[in-house]
Amino acid sequence: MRVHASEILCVLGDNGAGKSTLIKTLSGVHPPDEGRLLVDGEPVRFSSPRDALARGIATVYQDLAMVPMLSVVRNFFLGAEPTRGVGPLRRLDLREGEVVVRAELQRMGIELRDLSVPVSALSGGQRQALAIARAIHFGARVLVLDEPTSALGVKQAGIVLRYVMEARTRGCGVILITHNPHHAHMVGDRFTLLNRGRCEGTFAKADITRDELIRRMAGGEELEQLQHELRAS
Amino acid sequence: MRVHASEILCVLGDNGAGKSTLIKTLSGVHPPDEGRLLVDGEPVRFSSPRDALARGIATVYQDLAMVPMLSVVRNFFLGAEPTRGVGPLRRLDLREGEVVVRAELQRMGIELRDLSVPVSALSGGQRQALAIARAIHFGARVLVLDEPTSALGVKQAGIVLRYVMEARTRGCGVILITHNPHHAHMVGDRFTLLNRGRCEGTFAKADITRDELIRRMAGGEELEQLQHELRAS
Amino acid sequence: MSARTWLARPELGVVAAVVAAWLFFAVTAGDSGFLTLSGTASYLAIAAELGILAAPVALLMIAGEFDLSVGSTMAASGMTVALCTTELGWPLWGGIAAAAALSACVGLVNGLIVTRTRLPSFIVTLGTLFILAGGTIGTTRLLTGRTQVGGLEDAGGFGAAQKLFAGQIGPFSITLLWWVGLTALATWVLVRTRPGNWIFAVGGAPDAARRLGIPVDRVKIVLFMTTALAACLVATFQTVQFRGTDVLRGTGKELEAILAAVLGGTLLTGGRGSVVGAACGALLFGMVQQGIVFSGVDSDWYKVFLGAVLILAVLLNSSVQTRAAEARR
Amino acid sequence: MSARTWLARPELGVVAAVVAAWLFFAVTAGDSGFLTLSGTASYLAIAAELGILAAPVALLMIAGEFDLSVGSTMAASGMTVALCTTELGWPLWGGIAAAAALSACVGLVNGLIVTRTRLPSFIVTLGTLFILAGGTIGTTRLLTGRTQVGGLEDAGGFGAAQKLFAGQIGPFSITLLWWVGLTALATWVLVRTRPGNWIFAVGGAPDAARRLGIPVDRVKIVLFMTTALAACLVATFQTVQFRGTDVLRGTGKELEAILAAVLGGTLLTGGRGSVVGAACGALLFGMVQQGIVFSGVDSDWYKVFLGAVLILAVLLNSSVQTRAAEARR
Amino acid sequence: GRGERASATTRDSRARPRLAVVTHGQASDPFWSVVKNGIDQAAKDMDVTVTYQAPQAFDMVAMSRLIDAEVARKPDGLIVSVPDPAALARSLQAARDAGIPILTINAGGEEARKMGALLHIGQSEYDAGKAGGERFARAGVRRAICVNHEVGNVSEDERCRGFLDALTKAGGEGRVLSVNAASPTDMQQKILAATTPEVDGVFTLGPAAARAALAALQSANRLGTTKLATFDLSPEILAAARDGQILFAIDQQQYLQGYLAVVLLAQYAQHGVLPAAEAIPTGPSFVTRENAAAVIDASKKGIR
Ligand SMILES: Nc1ncnc2c1ncn2[C@@H]1O[C@H](COP(=O)(O)OP(=O)(O)OP(=O)(O)O)[C@@H](O)[C@H]1O
Ligand SMILES: Nc1ncnc2c1ncn2[C@@H]1O[C@H](COP(=O)(O)OP(=O)(O)OP(=O)(O)O)[C@@H](O)[C@H]1O
Ligand SMILES: [Mg+2]
Ligand SMILES: [Mg+2]
Repeated sequence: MRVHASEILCVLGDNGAGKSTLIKTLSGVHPPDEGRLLVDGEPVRFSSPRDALARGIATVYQDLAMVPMLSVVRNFFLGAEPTRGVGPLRRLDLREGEVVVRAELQRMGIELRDLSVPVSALSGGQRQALAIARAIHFGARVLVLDEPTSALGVKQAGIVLRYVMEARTRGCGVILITHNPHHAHMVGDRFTLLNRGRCEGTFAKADITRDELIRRMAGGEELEQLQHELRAS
Repeated sequence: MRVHASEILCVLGDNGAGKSTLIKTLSGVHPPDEGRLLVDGEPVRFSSPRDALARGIATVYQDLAMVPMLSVVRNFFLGAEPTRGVGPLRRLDLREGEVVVRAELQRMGIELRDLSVPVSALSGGQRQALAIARAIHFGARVLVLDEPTSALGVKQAGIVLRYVMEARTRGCGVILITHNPHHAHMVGDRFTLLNRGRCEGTFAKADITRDELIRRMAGGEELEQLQHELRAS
Repeated sequence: MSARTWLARPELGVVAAVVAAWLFFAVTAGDSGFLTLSGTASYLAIAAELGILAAPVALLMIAGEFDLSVGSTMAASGMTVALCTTELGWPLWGGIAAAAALSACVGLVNGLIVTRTRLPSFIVTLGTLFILAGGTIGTTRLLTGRTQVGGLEDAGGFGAAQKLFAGQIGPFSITLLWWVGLTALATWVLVRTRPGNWIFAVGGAPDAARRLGIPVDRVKIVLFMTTALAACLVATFQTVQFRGTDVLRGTGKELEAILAAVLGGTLLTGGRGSVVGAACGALLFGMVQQGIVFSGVDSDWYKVFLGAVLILAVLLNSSVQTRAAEARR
Repeated sequence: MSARTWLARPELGVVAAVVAAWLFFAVTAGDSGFLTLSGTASYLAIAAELGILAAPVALLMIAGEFDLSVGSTMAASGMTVALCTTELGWPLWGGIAAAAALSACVGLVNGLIVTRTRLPSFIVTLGTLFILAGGTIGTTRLLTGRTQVGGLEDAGGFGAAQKLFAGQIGPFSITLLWWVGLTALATWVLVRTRPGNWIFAVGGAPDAARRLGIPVDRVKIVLFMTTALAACLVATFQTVQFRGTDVLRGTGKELEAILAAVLGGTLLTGGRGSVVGAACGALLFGMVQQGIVFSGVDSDWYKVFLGAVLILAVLLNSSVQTRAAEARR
Repeated sequence: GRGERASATTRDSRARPRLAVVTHGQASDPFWSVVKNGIDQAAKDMDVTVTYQAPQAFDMVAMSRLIDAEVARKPDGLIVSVPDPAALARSLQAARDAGIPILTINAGGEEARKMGALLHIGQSEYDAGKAGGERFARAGVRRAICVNHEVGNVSEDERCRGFLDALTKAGGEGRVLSVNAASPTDMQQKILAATTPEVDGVFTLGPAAARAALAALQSANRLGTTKLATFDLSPEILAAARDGQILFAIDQQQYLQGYLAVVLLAQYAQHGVLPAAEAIPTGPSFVTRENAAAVIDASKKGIR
């Protein structure tokens, strides 16, 4: 499995197939039992997510990795806070931060009246948008997204997809996990199928049609039967 | 806003529109500031979710309401445990419970090797399926689902929708929140639009086409423009 | 149970620590009486009383709350027994009933304040700790002018009470039987009944528990009352056995009970724990405390050894659990 | 700041409780000296020492950890100062430096054990509590045959140290200045710097913090060291002011500091809290303790009042916060 | 209780007797620290092995378990303090049943002797407190506070009780002030707060509290006018007594309690000899301005 610069790799698989676990290994949360991780062709061993971040790999985790009791601004910049002043007088620059966050959220189509409310007061979708905005803001070389659109409305989901593609044109590599075959086929360049922890092959967009993809994701003919049923009722 | 027996009401709205908050009010988590809640035509005031449950209203919350450290079986039956024996010797019947849970999960297309693992070890989708299975198992009269399919694969989402319709045929009223207009239009009988905490009208399925619904959910022409863009790239 | 299930048990680590501590003291203090029957009885007696406190404290902690008033509840109920019999001339059983009623009230009040006001139980029960400790001193001084009350052996019903609460079975104290029985009961309630399931839920995810219709407040109140009643029981043991009591009885027991529960794998933040683990934690603590005495360590350095053995025990505990988790995979 | 922002502050409740306690004692004990300058100075002196401990303890609790070894670190560092000067004949500053080095080591060891082994800090620091307390007793007895060491006034540099650590400004103790300064510093670090942001994150969602690249372990270790150094500072105040120390010094201070932090709105489970709140908590505790003495309550009943006022204060505290939350909506 | 004396003579063939001491005073307590110094010195002088145990707080249950543990180790003699005879009766009985000779020190006296103790070395805390109260009354004190740094510890309670009884009998009055022994600041400020203008005497139960009381009176500028006295000695307290800042310090020569107990019990264990007295009083004696200077050196060495 590899992701190139300027490419979107979609990872697909059933619930519990091990997609999130794979992602966590890639971004340094879990150490891999076996297998190697190559960045720019050289093998690396991330001992912590900090290493991965330092390599320009930003991740949106399925559980979003937010601190519920902290404010929106502080969550956005957590671990990479903007500062003012020098030496012992170095301090947070929250005003500058608010401007950035407001702009980034507006670009995602999210309006928040007050950026100092704790994240726990946001809706599920707003939280997800915030996590994505953060990753996009900091994702220098590789962007890893675990079901980024699951709680988003149609409009916001569209905006996220547009961002993903923008990232690609900027030369970023993107790894996208999604259960929405429409989304996947719309933006993905290559597709990797995962089943119960093992890789079942990777396909280029040219090699696989959308319907084939949907069938594969849904477990074959079962879906057709279901759609039939649903239509009938 | 009302839901009849044997009917599926879809609640639609932007991120942060107040859908989850509405749901929580319906199921007794928050007391309403104003407005009345009628069940079978008589006004009720739920002082706790227990009251709502006693009225046969079962809810799948967006954050799933699971106890991460408890096992799958114990979570499934939490608050309504099957027991054996009488008087002071009344005790949990976990074996009976396992049989039920395994069956219900299998019907949702989820296979778990071991039902005594803590819920925190499940994937996001498996957890969601468990919450839905629980609500369906206990939802006697009204089933409230807050984005039940967000983390589910195509196959599992289909199964959930089938269940929702099955519940309708059983005479249950269903309130469904979803961001997927395809799903919504496929199963919904009536649609309520919510925007920034206020209701923007309810439409019967006959009065609204699928494309109109998608346009409304996505905020009008923006979506078309987006789809255009996406196709172009 | 299969080997895999055994390895998954949270008590594994503390059991290993107990065995290690026993071996350690058997080697270092074996020739000075640690291995004799009466030596064994002496640390089991300490462990039994601590264990009876630790069981409900562990349940309460699993449900996400603390009770710091355990120690002063012991002082208050012991003194209630003593004052009722010696000052009011009641029979012993009347005194014990009064003490039980008092401690049930203490638990009820603790529980009501904590659940109604949502204040942290740490603070609320620290308040009741002070109030009870002060009330015990003040009342006792007012009634007797002293801080010790003795002479319980003259009270009616003392003989029967002594058999029940302070008897001996060979060299062993009867409190051992109480300990085993209560631990078994609490374990059964925790893992095999509905209320037990609720305890885990209340501590692990209170909001989820509430949404699923679990009577969160009632569970907590009952647990506070159980804890207070256990304190009363232990105070009764001591009062009957020592034929009197003083106002300091039980001071610091709350921390020892919490320590035993945590040693046994109960999370301070709630949601996970085990009664058997807490019992093993109590056994470990009692064995270490008394083992140091047997090994003849000078009392100037006693605490150094206590602290060192404690840290070593938890280190062993956690490394065993990590190994077990790895072996399970 | 707007009224809305003020109402949102977590310190509001404890400030209200402080005002209420002051009014209460002004009425009940006003004529016995509570309102005089020296009366005010007397509770401020107690609050200052507790507050200097409570600030780092609050930070540590926000980061999700406890330190129970604060009290015995005080005993150990005070005794280090005293023994270095009287037994080894070092100048006072040398003794203070040695004590600071010792306590920094204690904090480092606490932090390393907690972060490396993932054991609950409750147990680890209870272990170091015992080890330090015992070590202090043992060493002091070994070197001097006593448990109290005095005669610091003969050490070199005592005059300057006395001005700095035990001076007076009018009727007020100089420790007040230290308290205000350190509270301001800790507040600034907590709410205005990157490490402060990390402290919240480490306690509020450790996994998320780790995934975002925050050096969780380093933050905790530094906080443990800060707490130990604060204990050393307070021990130095006391040792210099009373020209000596004893091995009991500081016993129980760890719980008082935690209490002050919790009174000031710091969560026991981490992730939320405030240094100013902890300072107010220390002030409240000092005022209540001292106010009861001024009001002449019989010392038999002292603790009853302490507990009752404590519970009333937190009740007021929480009801003010609830009202404020409602007013904000 | 003299029946065992004959049986004990059989032990004299054993080379190095082992004695066990269990008291209610913690290792951290300055008073008991001096007792222990006496014990250690006597152990050296008599060439016997002595183990010293005490509970970590004033706790009769823990203390009885310590006695049980010592009895299980079968020492050649047991030295105990008995602040609560009823609570310790069972454990002492067990020791007697095991044929272990018992001496009591510091607290115990009459009741412990009824339970089979051979001899008591020490003083009654109540009587010592009473003597202090009488001296205070003679010095003209009418209103005093008794500073108790460990409420609930019977020794401290008895000291205050005796003191207040004597003062009341002489027509004065007093109250108990409870303070936290672990914090000198706390002690100083509380004493300061309690020393209202009409209070003309402060009585402390230990040197640490006395030190804090000195600081409190100094800051209130009342060092000569308000009388101060204390139980037990320390070099600083003796210096203050020498300078007249402290009226007197009550000394019960607890070093002797430890030293004599070990010497006598060692002799008894080896040769079966014992003084024909029921009690050896070691105090109270009073250290005042006149004799303070002579005692300072001994106090620095931990003997007084
Ligand atoms: N009727 C209302 N009046 C005022 N505020 C409201 C109302 N309903 C919701 N809110 C506020 O709006 C915020 C988001 O609400 P909610 O979580 O219900 O959004 P949602 O529609 O479920 O969004 P998502 O689709 O992203 O999950 C919350 O902070 C809530 O307090
Ligand atoms: N390679 C693997 N080998 C063994 N177990 C694995 C592997 N990958 C994942 N698992 C286990 O499978 C479970 C679910 O994995 P995960 O959360 O990654 O699923 P997912 O694909 O993200 O599912 P979803 O789409 O529902 O979020 C976890 O308990 C994990 O430990
Ligand atoms: Mg996943
Ligand atoms: Mg929602």
